[in-house]
Amino acid sequence: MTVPCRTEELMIHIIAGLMAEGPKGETRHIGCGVLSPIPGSAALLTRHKAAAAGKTIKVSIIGHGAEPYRTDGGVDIFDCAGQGRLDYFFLSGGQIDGEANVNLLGVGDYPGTTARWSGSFGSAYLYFMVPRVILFTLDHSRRTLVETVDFISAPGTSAENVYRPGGPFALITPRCLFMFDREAARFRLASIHPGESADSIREHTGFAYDAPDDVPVTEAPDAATLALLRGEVAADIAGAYPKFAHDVLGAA
Amino acid sequence: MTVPCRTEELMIHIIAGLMAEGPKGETRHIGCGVLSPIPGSAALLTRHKAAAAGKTIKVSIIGHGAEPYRTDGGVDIFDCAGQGRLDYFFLSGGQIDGEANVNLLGVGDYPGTTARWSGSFGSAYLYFMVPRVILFTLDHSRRTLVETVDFISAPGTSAENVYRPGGPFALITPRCLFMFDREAARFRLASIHPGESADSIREHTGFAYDAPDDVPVTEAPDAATLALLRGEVAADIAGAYPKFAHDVLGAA
Amino acid sequence: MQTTDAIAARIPDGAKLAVFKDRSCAMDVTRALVRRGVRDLHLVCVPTSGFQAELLIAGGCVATIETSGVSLGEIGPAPAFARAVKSGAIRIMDSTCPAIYAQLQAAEKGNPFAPLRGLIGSGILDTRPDYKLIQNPFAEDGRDDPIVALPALAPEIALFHAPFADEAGNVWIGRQPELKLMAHAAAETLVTVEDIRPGNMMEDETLAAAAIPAFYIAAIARAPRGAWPLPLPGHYADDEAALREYAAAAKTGDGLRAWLDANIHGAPASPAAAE
Amino acid sequence: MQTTDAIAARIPDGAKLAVFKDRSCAMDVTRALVRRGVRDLHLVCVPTSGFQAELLIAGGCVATIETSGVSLGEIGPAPAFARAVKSGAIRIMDSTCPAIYAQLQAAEKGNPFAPLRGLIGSGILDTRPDYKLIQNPFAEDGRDDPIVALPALAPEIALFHAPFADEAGNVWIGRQPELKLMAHAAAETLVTVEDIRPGNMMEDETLAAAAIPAFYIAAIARAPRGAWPLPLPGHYADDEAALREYAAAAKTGDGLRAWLDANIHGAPASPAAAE
Repeated sequence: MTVPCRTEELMIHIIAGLMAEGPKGETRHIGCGVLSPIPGSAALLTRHKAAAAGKTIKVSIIGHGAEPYRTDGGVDIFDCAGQGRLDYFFLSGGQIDGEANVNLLGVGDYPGTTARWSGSFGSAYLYFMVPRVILFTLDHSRRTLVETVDFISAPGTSAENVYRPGGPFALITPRCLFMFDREAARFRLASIHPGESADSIREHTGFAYDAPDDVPVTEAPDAATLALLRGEVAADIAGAYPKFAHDVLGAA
Repeated sequence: MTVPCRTEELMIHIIAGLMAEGPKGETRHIGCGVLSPIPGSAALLTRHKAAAAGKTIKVSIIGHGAEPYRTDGGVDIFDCAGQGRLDYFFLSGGQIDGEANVNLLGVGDYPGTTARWSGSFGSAYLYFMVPRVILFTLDHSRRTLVETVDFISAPGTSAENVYRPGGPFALITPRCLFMFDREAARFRLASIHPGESADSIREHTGFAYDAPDDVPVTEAPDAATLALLRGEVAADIAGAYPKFAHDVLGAA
Repeated sequence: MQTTDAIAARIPDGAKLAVFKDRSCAMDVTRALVRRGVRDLHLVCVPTSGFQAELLIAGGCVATIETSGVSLGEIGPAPAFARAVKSGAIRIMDSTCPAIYAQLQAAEKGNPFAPLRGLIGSGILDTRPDYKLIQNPFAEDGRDDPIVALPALAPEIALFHAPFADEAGNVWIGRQPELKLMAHAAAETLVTVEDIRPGNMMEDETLAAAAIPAFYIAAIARAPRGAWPLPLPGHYADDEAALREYAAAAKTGDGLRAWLDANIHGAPASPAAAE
Repeated sequence: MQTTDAIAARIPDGAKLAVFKDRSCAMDVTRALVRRGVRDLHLVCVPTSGFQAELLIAGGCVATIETSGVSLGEIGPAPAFARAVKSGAIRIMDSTCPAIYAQLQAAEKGNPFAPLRGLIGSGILDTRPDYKLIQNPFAEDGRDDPIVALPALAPEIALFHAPFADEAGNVWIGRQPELKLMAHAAAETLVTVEDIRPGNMMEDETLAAAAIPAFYIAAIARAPRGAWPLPLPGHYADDEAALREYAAAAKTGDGLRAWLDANIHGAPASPAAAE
């Protein structure tokens, strides 16, 4: 049975579902960068669900102040990825294009003469090294999901000679879920959130993508999942994102 | 006024004199490796004398258990050298040759088929990076001071294209002090300890070296230096070399 | 013992200055620098920065910024930074976090460079001619295996704020090992602390593990709440209201000038100093 | 919670096993390995070893040793090591301390190699075809500037003894950051500790700074005085009499066999276990 929920909660639920298993069997370690409350909540939801099944998933949230979610210093999360000890990470972007190139830097001529954002952070390394990187955005529009990014903070795919154990796995938006096909270097529409349609997705997406004839509707979380999300997960994510925990998940 | 002293004490006194100033003005930091009680005592003597003049010299003694002489973990002393923050270091060798090549590894075909010693430890790095490396041996004989080492743990000189801010500075033995001329890649006899002669040095040295017509006699420590050495220095070095402190310097 | 202003006085115009992320920042010293009007800093952000870089840029103190990002976190973008980059008022050397760490670690070890995976195909590589593509000398069977070589990065000065120092001049940094990396890589390290404790923390096995030995520290000043309005982990959180007030004011050039006049040029260094 | 024997059981014949210097060594486990008769270990000494490598070699457990040196310190040379190297009974990969650290750091960072100054002209380079000479890509004006590239070194197992762990599986290592490096570089880390404490040390800012998070630890066993006869810094010194007794006995093959019979094959794992 499903119950009404916010779009953010739906996104968290979908991401957690993607991470229930890892690239090599069980999921061992999920990492989240700055400004990532939805991925952070998804990681915690995955962890809590695994814990209920007696399994331990490590979650590292950059900027989280409390055990067990903080990292062992700022270098550690990157070294972890280099060691192959990080299964999932998340990236967003002011622009994301159809080849899963991510732009965190700005618009216009370099270094961002039309709009300048914060910078590329760890993307130019983690996108290569983490087996499954999940992209996310809260703005599913032709402004963000573009045909070609103005600047490649981190490329979606690489030539065959480039060492790259990692790369894009999925893209979650407020409208739908795309999975990424690394061979084809294209997204494939995997499910559409309630209230959207194949046409509405096409209308708001600036890049070409593959889609099956019948696209399933995104499965909403059940009551137990929502209770877990609004309870223990909300309390935990408040250590990094108190405002998000309160405003979106209703944490006290 | 000089007073009778042990050969080890004379050696410590001479080494400390060499380190009174540093490669670029004041001596800032002296490092000592394992199995180096004489260098360690010399470093501490240098430090205590500088302290009396109101100056601070950092002394790092690998294996010393107590502040302020222990290192900040095992990697630190090498990183320090790489940063240019280590002025003096010490090396010994089962063989030392006339070009200041050092052999800490063994005799005979590699890996030491006639005699196998411990190994090269940090020599193959520190000899290159520390501006003034002081060589020492307790066995001034043709067995140790050889024409050519059987194995080069660390070379005395390098070709011009090899990055090498550091290298050999002096060689102290129970019989004499040699200084090293890096241009000529040769030792020069600098002073002879009491009881030795130019001939006795020549007799017991397996490599060719330069010598002035009149070689000065090594200056013995004065009473104040000896008191410092047998008092505070002996107490301090006991933290790394309790047996040496007791047997040689008479520490309680 | 030094004063905050004496620490700031050791940072000359044009210095290559390393600062740390968005916490444990020596903000009293930063304000003193803006007040003094230091110019042409080459700011090395380890590996990003927040309000500290924003304030130095707002104050006109920065010529070049080397960083993986500048933002005010949950509060939003860094307005003076974004304006200065867009207009070309400052030169930016964009990087990615592990590259900056690796460059500092190369300097820490006396290496001329460090290899790093990733980066190939990122626009960062196009904008950084000082990052070079080489071949992995250990590629199997002579396979083509490009890898990025990053030059060592040795700041002239590292500056940060720590929980406490001791009378011997050692500095306790807690769970922020990057601060030790900064001290090793930089020629000189300047520190402010909440407090100076008696004794020598190096004699305490538990404290010593997270201490930077005095040997690496050029000067220390006591500055209670010296990271304000940024947080000092384990001691105080950020002052979100103060940061939001800044962010709102700095949306326009006029608003920013008024904020600087009220909060820097005409104000004491920190709330504690005002008491 | 594991037993010392269970820890030893996780180390198979032929394992590439990293051990630490001459202190904080898991000697109870080492004795269990000799007793079990483990074979063909590839011992990686970080960056040297003492009685631990000597005992494993004496027990016939080692095929290859990768080290910057093996000695019993002030007590003298390591007799079984010296005999085994001279006779060719074990293969030795001679190195220099910072090279082994750099190789582990390369593995820690996921780099295929690490550059290192020095080494050029040392006989070590001639004996290590896996160490390669490359050009510094940042040499000025294309100047000839050779530098050594060292391959990453990732042990299968890291093994050491630490002061304590907690119920959450975190391990406190104090002032020995190399132990953390070993845990990062190795695929799996096995630890014995003096004691298991309640709670979670990661919640304590002071302890957390010198802790290896449980995530890196595969198994922990309690082993009081588990480093004996080697020292555990801050806890106990070495047992010089025991080490001297060994060194005297091991001067001859017969003496060594008698010592092994009396002290390993027919003896309990540690004095504590005998109580």
